[in-house]
Amino acid sequence: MTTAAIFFYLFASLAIGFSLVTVLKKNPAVSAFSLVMVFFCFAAIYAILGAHLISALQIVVYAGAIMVLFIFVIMLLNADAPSFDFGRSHIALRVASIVLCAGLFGSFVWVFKNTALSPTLGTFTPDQVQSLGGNTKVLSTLLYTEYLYPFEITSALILAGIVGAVAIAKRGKSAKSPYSQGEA
Amino acid sequence: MSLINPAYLAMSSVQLGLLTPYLVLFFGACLALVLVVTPSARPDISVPGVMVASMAAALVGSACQVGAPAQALFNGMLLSDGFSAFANILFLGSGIAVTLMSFRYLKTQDLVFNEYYVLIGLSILGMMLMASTLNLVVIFIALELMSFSVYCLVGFRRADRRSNEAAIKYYILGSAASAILLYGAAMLYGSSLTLDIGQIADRAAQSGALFSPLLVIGLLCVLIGFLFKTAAVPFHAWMPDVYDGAPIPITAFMTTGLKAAVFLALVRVMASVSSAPLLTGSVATSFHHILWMAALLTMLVGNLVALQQTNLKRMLAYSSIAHTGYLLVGLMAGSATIDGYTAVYFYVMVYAIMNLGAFGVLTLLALKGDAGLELGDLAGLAQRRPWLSFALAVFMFSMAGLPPTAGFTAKYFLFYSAVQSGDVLLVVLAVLCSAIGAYYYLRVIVQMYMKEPVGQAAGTTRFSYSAALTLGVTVALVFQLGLFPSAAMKTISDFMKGPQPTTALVK
Amino acid sequence: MVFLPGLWALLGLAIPNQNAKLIRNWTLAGTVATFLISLVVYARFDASLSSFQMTEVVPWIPGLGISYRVGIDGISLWLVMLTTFLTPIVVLSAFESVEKRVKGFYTLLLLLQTAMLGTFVALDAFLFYVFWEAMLIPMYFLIGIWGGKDRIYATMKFFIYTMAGSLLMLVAIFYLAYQFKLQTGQGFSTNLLDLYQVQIASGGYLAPQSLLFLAFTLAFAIKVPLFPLHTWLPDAHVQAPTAGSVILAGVLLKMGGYGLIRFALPLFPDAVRLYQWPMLVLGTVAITYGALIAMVQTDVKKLVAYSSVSHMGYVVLGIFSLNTIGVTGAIYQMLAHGISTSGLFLLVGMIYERRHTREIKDFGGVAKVMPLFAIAFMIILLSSAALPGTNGFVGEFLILLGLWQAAPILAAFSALGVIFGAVYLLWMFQRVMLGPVTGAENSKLKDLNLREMVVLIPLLIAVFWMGLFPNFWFSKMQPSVDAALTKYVGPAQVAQKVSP
Amino acid sequence: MLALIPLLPLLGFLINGLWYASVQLRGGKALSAQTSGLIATGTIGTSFLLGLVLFFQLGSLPEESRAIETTLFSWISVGTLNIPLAFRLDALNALFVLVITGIGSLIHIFTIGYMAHDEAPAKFFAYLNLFCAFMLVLVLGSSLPVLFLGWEGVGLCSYLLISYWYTDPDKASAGKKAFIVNRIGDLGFLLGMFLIFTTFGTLDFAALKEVVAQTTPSAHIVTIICVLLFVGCTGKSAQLPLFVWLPDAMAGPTPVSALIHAATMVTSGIYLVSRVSFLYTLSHDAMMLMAVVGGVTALFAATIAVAQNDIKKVLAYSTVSQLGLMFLACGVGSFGAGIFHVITHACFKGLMFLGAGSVIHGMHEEQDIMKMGGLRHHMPKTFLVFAAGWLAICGIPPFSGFFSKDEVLWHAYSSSHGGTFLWALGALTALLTAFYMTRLFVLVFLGHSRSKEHAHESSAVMVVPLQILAVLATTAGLIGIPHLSWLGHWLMPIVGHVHLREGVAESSEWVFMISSTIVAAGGIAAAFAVYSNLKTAEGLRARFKTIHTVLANKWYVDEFYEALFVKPIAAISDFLWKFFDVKIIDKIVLSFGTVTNQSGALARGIQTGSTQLYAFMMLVGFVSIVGYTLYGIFQ
Amino acid sequence: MNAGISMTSGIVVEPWILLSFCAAIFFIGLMGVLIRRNILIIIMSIELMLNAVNLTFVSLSGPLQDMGGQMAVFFIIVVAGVGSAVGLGLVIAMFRTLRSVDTDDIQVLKG
Repeated sequence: MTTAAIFFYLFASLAIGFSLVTVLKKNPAVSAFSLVMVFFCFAAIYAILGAHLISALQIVVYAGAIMVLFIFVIMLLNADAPSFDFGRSHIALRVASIVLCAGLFGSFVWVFKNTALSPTLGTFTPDQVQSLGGNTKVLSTLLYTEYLYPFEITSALILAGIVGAVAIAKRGKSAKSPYSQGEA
Repeated sequence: MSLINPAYLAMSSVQLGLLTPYLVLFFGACLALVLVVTPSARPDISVPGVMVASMAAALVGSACQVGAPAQALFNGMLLSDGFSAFANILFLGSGIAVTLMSFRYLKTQDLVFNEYYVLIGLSILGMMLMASTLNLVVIFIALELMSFSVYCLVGFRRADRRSNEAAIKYYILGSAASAILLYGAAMLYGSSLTLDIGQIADRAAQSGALFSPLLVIGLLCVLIGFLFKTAAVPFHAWMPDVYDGAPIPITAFMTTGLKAAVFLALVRVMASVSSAPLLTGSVATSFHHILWMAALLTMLVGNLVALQQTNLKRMLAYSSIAHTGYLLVGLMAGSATIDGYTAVYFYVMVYAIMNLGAFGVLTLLALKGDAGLELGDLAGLAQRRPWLSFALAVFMFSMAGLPPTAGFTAKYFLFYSAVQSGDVLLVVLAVLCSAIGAYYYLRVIVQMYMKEPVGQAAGTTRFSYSAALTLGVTVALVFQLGLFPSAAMKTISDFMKGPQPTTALVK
Repeated sequence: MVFLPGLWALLGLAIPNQNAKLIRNWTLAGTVATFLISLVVYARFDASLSSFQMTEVVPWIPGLGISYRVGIDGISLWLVMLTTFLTPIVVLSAFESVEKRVKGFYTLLLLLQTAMLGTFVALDAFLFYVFWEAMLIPMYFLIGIWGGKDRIYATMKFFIYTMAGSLLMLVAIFYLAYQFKLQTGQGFSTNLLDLYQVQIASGGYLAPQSLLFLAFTLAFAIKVPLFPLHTWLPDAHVQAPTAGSVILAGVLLKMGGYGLIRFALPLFPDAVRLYQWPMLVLGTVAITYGALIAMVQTDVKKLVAYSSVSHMGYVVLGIFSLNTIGVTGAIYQMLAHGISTSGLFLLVGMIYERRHTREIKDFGGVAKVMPLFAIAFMIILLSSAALPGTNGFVGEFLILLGLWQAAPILAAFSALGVIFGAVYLLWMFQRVMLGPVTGAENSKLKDLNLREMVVLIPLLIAVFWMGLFPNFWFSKMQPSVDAALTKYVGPAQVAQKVSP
Repeated sequence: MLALIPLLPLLGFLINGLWYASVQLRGGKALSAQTSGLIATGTIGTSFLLGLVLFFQLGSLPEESRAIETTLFSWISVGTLNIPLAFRLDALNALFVLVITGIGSLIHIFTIGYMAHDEAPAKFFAYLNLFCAFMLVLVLGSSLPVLFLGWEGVGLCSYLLISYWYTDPDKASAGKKAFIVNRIGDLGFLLGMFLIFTTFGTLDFAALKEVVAQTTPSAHIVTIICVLLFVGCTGKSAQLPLFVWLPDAMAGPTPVSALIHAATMVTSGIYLVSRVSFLYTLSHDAMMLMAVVGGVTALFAATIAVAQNDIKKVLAYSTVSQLGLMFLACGVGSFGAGIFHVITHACFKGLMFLGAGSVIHGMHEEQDIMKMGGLRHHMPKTFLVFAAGWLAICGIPPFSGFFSKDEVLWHAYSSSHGGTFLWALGALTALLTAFYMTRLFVLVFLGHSRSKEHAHESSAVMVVPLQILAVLATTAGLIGIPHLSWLGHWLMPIVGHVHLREGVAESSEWVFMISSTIVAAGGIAAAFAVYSNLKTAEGLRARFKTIHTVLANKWYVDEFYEALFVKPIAAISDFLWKFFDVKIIDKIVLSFGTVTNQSGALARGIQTGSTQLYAFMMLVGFVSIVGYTLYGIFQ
Repeated sequence: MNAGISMTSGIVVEPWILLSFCAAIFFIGLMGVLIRRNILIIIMSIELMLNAVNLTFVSLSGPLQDMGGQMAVFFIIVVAGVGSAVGLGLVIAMFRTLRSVDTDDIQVLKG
């Protein structure tokens, strides 16, 4: 086992632990912080796997932007009080959910273990990537060439997200006035 | 080896032309957004005006593409073919109709926030993109573009807890389903090195040995994602609640545009999957069984529960589930028949038209606060609003599948193709389900025509020309397609040069 | 011709709602015109041909082999005539009884006529189905809007029952069209003549052919209605307005029998032979059962409704005796029943308009105050009871004779219906019409007026005309009946195999 | 010309009927009894004259081809079935035609007087004419279906005429009963007809006769045919077990009883069996059945008649009894004797009914003989003619009844189908007949008046027909004097000979003639002995109280049928409707709806609104889809 | 698993282990959606699921020697970001009317 593998296992177990905390903890704020931890672990794993750009994005976008949003909302809604929703759930439903999820997980693992990945391989061997200027450069180039199209439509997605989120979340003003001015 | 493949960047003027509908719509939306945020005169008229204009322009653009040779743009991520032209026309048409019928509705409901129209436009853009690609990443992005817009539109009655509830439910479940779909995409990627379903199929056709459990699970996850969006049982539960809580025009939009988009995308995917020997042996059988059961359950649950409803919107929601079931029957049959999925396309189109019409009437009937849509509110409507009742009756008969309406011919083609695929038992069950369906559709008519009016009920809204136009066109189309479907059928099959399956999904 | 009433209805829509009189006259003119056209059709009909005549073919959905293909033969000719004959009568009969939403009523009536005519002349299975189902819609409204107290229940039951039954037929049509394609390699076809050539595996009670037969027969049996699928009928009849009942009994029920002859017999010879006995037994049961139940009814209309069950049982028997005499008798019985039961419903309607009750016990001695009504009632009643010389006799006689050749025991049993028929009809007549005049309302009843006489007289003439000169009808239908039976043993052979 | 015979009364019907209807429609003056009666009588009378002409024409033809045929049009023609609406006059039905039109005319004339005060005589005459038309169709029809047309037609007219005074519920019921009981018989007729068609391929009498002669049909089938047809006859001719309608039919106006229920319609059964006698002679069993049923009915009805008090009921049971005798004759193969008796019976029973009508008319609608008496003083003419009828039916020579009854009894004994038992039945019947007829006669005409009503003699228009009939009743027997019988020769080609039993000498007929006269005289004497003094009668009744009650209540046959058929069928029907149809069949149908609805409610129950539950459903779907597929792979 | 893939080509751990790890996170997220009532936590769970998918893509990218997977992750991250923005917007709107972020409180629509 290489050092990288050791680190992988370390971060993987941390990630699993924190994600369990995220899911199981009563207090949303605690969950949010655990989630940040999960994101960090993921970033580390990305790095271990050689996906440096993704790793960076993970930290910037997820841990930086999305989590801030979460915590902001948690604070805004004053919803950080421990929620006792946990106990109210039907125990049978909960157990069944867990069992079924576990079952699915098991079968997925079985599949992963007993299956072959694509027999044809791509051209981006690590050496190749290195020779083309590294992970970041390759990705960036691809983004603006081969993946230009999804990149462009992502812009529409973001636009829609902004318009939608604003329209929904902005303070309801007197709907009587038809001449509303959006804040976006 | 160079990273930059010039082919990715070069784009002929023809190809640019093919992009016109998308671009027009996108920039129309942007323009409308500008109008929303800048203090301009009467944005409540100009914004929808711009949106309708751009949608109409896009529609014309799409229509111009009919007959043009199929093209793959952006490394195959955007397929411009008859299929996408057909889909675009359908989405844009329903978008225009929804916009028109929303106009009066938003006024009566005190909901004049003009972002509404922009969101509809963007959502349609998402639909168009989704139906014209086989790339899973693009599908995902387009799907989310469409979904995010619709989440917001569903929750647009912000002060109404029902609307909030619907939006949240839809968001939670929808996102989970998207995640599953995406997970499936990841697994497909792992088993075939590509995110393009068309390429997966091509590779399978070349090597013939792409089969792996990973691929199967990936396909299943993708399928589940789609089944969720089309509200097939057991992934249907969100739909009634969301339809119920959403503003009526948005419900109309969802039953028509959104449903059509998801289904057409699913058809494209399934057609592609089944055109190659991807699924063989026991897996193919399992897939067949799964779809079979899903179709049956969907029809059953949809019809049975619709029978219980007294709220019109909810009833139509369940009926929409039932129609998903019929469509699944057609989907299964499509791969085995010569005419392929033409029957499904036709059904999708007809279904969109009927629903637009039916919801158009409901929009006009809705009182303030979306109240007044219980069945009983329709009592004696025929005497107060004869034309409106007539229109609704036509749509109900059409949905029940009675001649001489389009619903009948559509259903006929669908089942016809299913019989050809040899699945007579399923068709028999399907027609029995549609007999159940007739009952609740007829109840609406009973209320309108055979009951005496009780007190102050629905149908007091003023008439709006835009809505009248929508209704008139849809009624005419329902009859036109019911009586003379062959022209439309022929057009559709002329459109479809793309995903023409050659081999059966099963066997 | 088929669409004339429909077009007429659309034109009629232009008449303002308030002008009920004009609407009525307009509709009457339209239906009379249709009748006149059908007379022209009759005149042009060549009785010597067994094939379909005056066919019109317009490609409709070529991709699926569907075309608008209509034509008539000796069987449909008469049913078309029956339809066109009854509709003006119905229109006229409703002049005074329908007060609310007059325009809607007549528009629907005309649309209904279009659908009915279409059903009878369709030579394309798909087209047939279209008309078959389309017919339900106007009928649904007629019962649902202008019907009695429980009209909604009745109309829903009618609609769903009929529709559920016929949907399986739709599947069977698909299957046949597909089989045609497989067997001939010519593409789909729902042309009836093409479908006749399709060979379908037969053998057991659940062989494909049998299943297809059952799918078709279910639809038709519900319409006929054959025991035990008859329960929609009493409800629908009782709740329907008079015009609805008349059309329902006079024409709609005939479609079941017509369908059996047109589809079930030529398409599925083996299955028909296989199921001949069960069908015959059901028909026999229907006759006796319907008659017995009619006997104890307290509502005149319900009584007539159950009598329809009984009478239409004969039609099934005639058809499934599978010989010329039986099938001819069945067609004739359909026509005769169309006339006599329509007459009964009209009469019941007339008295209902006067007294607003249909309970037998509310009447008594009506003959005294309404002698003309009594005469008309008596004649129609006798026709219904199959008195020789009236139309009812010819049909039942031929059916029983044909059935005797196929199954003497059943013929004996079903002939019991002749007795029971007399019992319930005369008993009803006695209770309603005879005896001392009871109650003040009854003594004030007015006799028939001129309009009502005009409504009834054509029927009365038809009763005797059909009873005394049936050959007038037979001569035109004979070649067609023979053609319909070509897949079965000839009548001569049937005659020989009988020995009790 | 032949066709005119039935068509003329039909014309009369149309004139009277339409006149009546138009009066109802527009108001105005109703036709008087005279006018309408004249129309009706005119038509039927003309028919009679035509009948006479044709009869003589027929007589002038050679014996083998003694038939006149006319085809109106082809009635029903389908496949191998071809039924023309045709009439064929031959030796057999020529007699019937004469009886129907002749006696019919007389009764029509009588009716003019009888119905003079009715409110709608035109209707009545229309019915009468219609009846005559149908009756003529019945006898003239050249094939079974045409016969059946008349057969049912007369049944209808019988119904209409019995319930002519329909405002009386009993009379209306009586008509209905007649029609329905007849229908039961008709069922047998129909089935017999079907069997004939399937066996012989034709329904035309002449053709049938040829086919039967050429082929040798299985005796089995012939027996079934004959029995089925005989069932029809028992209905129409009021034999056991279907005789019950006839006594009730007396509810109709008396001319109706005379015409329909004595002279003509009820004899159509005899006509039918004679018509197809060539079939009956092939089946010994059927003949035997007919003879026994006839004999038993004769005796049975005679016993009932003894204890009846209603003048018309007595005559009705007498009619049943006499019809029994006719069937007895036919059953022993002596169709000629049967027809002979039909003719004489038509004369004297028609006479007696009309006489009774005259009495009733004179007594102001009183029908109970116990309330009459001594009418010979008040109604001398009626008394005289009634006496002629009385003697005829009792069988006193030389009145007509003597000859015909004697021939019946003789053949009952002597025929190869006959025997002592059958003779004994007949003789006993004759005894009883003489007894109860004398009883009637004594109670009505002799003794003292027991009524407060003041009887009066009827008008000439009623009496003259009576007198004519009386002459006929007295003399009609002459056409059939034994050994010189013109009738026997006349009918021979159609009904054939009577084959005597071995060991019976023809000469012994004289013995039977004498003995039957003695029997009749005995009956008369006994009745005189009992009823000339009513006290004796009372004493006897008291002594045989049980028997009298049983007889007065007609052996409880009606009650028996009520309990055995009417009530159970009504109960079954009620059960079928209220339980089977509504609770089972309809429930099953509706249960589809209910089950659908219930399962809908069940499925709806899942839709709780809980997001988690929805997600869980998705998970279940996820698991089952993946699990199912993996299971497939794993396999 | 593919035997041809060696450590030298960038494989840190066996792909199936990586994938199983992702699956674990994915199902933990799914479980969160299923058993939690707090909508914020549910949204976080969804983020977990998406992250698991991301990692799946990345971990497949290496053995397959392809950049497509990593590109996909790029877009997924963006979509996830927008998605949570929309979701949180909806939560805020809901909180305004309901004063709650609990799924038990959104059970008005049912049946």
